[in-house]
Amino acid sequence: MMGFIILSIFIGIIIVAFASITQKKIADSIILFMGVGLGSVILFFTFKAPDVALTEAVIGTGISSLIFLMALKHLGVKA
Amino acid sequence: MSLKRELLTSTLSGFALSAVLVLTILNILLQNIPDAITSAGDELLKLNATEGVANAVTTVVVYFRGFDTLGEIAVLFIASLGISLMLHSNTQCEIKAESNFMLKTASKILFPIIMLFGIYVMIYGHLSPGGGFQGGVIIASGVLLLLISDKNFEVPHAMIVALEAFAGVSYVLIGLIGLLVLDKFLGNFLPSDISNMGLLFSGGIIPIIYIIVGIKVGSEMSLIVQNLIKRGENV
Amino acid sequence: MFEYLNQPEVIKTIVTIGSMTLFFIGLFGLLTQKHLIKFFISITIMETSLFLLFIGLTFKKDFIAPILTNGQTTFSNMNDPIPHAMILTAIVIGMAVLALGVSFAIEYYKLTGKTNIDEMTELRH
Amino acid sequence: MSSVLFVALPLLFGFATPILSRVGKNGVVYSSTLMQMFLLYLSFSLLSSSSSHVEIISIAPPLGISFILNKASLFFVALFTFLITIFSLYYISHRKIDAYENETKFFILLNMLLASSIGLVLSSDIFNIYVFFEIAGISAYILSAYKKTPSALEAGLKYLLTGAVASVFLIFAIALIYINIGSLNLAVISQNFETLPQNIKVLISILLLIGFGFKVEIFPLNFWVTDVYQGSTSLVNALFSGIVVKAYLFVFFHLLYLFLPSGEFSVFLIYLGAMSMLVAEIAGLKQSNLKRLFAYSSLGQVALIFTAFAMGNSDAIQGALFIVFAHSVAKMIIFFALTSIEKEYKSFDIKVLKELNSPFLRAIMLIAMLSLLGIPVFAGFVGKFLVLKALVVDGMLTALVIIVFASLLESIYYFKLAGFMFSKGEKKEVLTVSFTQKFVFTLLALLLIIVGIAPFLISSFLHEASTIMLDSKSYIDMLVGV
Repeated sequence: MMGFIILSIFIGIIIVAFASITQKKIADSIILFMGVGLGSVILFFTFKAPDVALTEAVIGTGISSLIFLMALKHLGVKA
Repeated sequence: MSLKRELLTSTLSGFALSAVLVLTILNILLQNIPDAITSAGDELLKLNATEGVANAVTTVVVYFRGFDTLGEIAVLFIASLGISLMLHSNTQCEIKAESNFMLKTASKILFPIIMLFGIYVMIYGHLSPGGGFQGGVIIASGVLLLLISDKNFEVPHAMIVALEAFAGVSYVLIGLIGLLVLDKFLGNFLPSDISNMGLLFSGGIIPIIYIIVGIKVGSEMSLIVQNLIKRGENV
Repeated sequence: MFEYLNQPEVIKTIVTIGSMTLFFIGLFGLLTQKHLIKFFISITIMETSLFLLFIGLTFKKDFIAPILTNGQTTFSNMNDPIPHAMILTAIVIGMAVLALGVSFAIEYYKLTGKTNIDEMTELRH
Repeated sequence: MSSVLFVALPLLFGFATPILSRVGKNGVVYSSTLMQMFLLYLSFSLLSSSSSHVEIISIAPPLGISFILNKASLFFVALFTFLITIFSLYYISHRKIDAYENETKFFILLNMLLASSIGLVLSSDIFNIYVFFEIAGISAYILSAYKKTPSALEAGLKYLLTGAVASVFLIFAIALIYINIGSLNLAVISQNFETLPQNIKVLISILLLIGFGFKVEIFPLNFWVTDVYQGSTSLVNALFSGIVVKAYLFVFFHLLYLFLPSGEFSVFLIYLGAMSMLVAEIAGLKQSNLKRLFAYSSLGQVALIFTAFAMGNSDAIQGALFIVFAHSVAKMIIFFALTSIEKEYKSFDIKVLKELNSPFLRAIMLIAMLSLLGIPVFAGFVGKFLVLKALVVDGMLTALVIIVFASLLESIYYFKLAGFMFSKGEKKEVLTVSFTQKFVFTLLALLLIIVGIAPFLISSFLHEASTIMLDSKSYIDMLVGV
């Protein structure tokens, strides 16, 4: 069961990451980046690393996406 | 060369170069996936049994590799110093968007819950997953909610800076006391017997350091968040 | 099908291939994307993929997380806590560098209105 | 007095600045300089008293982190502390003319740069080296973007982006090391590094080379260096070429000697270094901007030090340590002089040197340039001579030819600059040099001359340092044997 979860989440993350990189609009790529963060949190949890999962959730996905959104705000959404 | 074709070649060459690089790394990695090796972790787990802290990761982060965490606090301190240097322009930018009613009421309800959860994660860092870093950032996200919901909320600058300075100085002083008492920087000079393994006050200086780290990270992250939101002219 | 996927070797190959493709996507983003925020996103994706590789290869499937909870009294058959501690620090360092880089980019945009790496020609050769 | 104070005191100073700035406007500046002088005294007391010993932090190695104090690392600690103290003294003398706004932040970054360079040099744990790698990096990014002008910000951005990519490759190497060896302690890693399968060993070495290559400014990865030097102020450039590069150089070769004592890649690295010196000197020939010119000359000298270290025998390393000393002191002189020229004459063109109207500065800069060239009376000659001798003894003739040719190219543009020092043409308005500036300049120039005339004063010490640096066996016994 665990192997199947890992495989499916990895495939999901790879698709979302590739979409995030190749997006035209920056706002979309930031939102897709949050998806990658979410997937990696679930993966860390299945790897029996709760501390790392909590850190990735709060810092790796939470605050990093906030920082990107603030950058987007200051850099002008049209960029 | 037309821009379209130039863009195409640059993406293709980027694609090819990174593909070659990663394929070589991949086949090297796939050939020798190591089976279970006796890593340093096992001895650390035995050693941790004597420290009386339930969460082994916290012992490793704060005590066994405490110097990395001190370096980590230095990294965050310099980053927040650099960000305030960069974005601290005198023209305070007005958030034009008038935050709507829903955001205001929701943040009033959510703020205490987030703060409670952040403080819980910080204080119970050595018993359950979590700790100083995660607790501090959760508190900073609570402060962020306030910053967004009402425009003229301003983080009490003097109090935060004093808190941050107090936490940083006490962290280094604990390290220096360890140096004096045990002749080992960041040594665990408080008693940490195994009897009260699961209790709140177990593990000597480990929970104290992690709460200090939480205070420092919380105050620094709220300053960073405030600088990112408020300072600088809005486009 | 499920049983085959659960063997440790198969999980390790899945993890290696998966995180390496993620690393490749980050590297591809580095080489081809021009916008500054895209650059930072690619670097963060590369770092996340390395952490996944690191934990994926050092975790043992049937061991539990290195925390004493609900009645577990001895630190036996637990996962190795050192990679967890290292990745904790590396994630926070990555976020600190990211926050600093974004503040540089904001300040640079306010002064020059540029976000494209190729247009950054203040320091003409 | 333990060596952890080199990291703990600057951190304590940094965290306590809100209290220190209450003391008075100059409270922070003078307290930081006093602290640096104390650290200088500490480094010399450690240098004189210590036989190699281990400084345990929190728990004993091989599980915990520890500092290793031996002649090689203590040489670098003393050099960095001395250079930072001289830098603070020069800044205080320079402060009235060109003060940096909010100086407390400037001095915190200065001390953090010192603490992390010393941490890099002393640490014996590879993840701890990564943490100090980041601290030194972040302080350098902010220092280079300090003036917040568009060019300074672009320099800071480029420095940060390349630094972030370098740290990703370093993390990849550390992950592979831990996955295959199971420990982070340098001694345990170097013991088991031989038994790794060949292709994993090659992969880890290449990742380490790329990770450190950005910071060691080796040929394919040093495209960003001249932009950063041009973007940031000359005062800060003195720090970059004097301290930051040297710390990364020492750590990279410290790891190389520990992990690959048999020197498998040394021939490749020698030619990489020689080639990057050649490219740097060729590019430096046609430069008209002073900052870029001295950036290329720094690249050339760093590549020469890289080649000498890569040779892996104690004579070459002794020569490299001489060049490290001579290059840092000479570049400090040149970039300090550039700050006052930049302030007075507002231009960076080479011709401004022709109209430099201060005989004192002319003489001092002449001494620095001649030492960089390797003219016999000065310190630069001793280093270059030893390295060339080692190259001949080793029979690396092609590398020798490349380096000699590159040094010839370098002497072309340095003689052109030295010629400007003697030009009699019309002068701009007189450049006043304050007393403390004069004191700092003469102190540095005297150092170059004394070491040049009487190298035997420190050559025995440097020879011991180079043998200790190569001797990985005693390093391992010290750490794992304890």
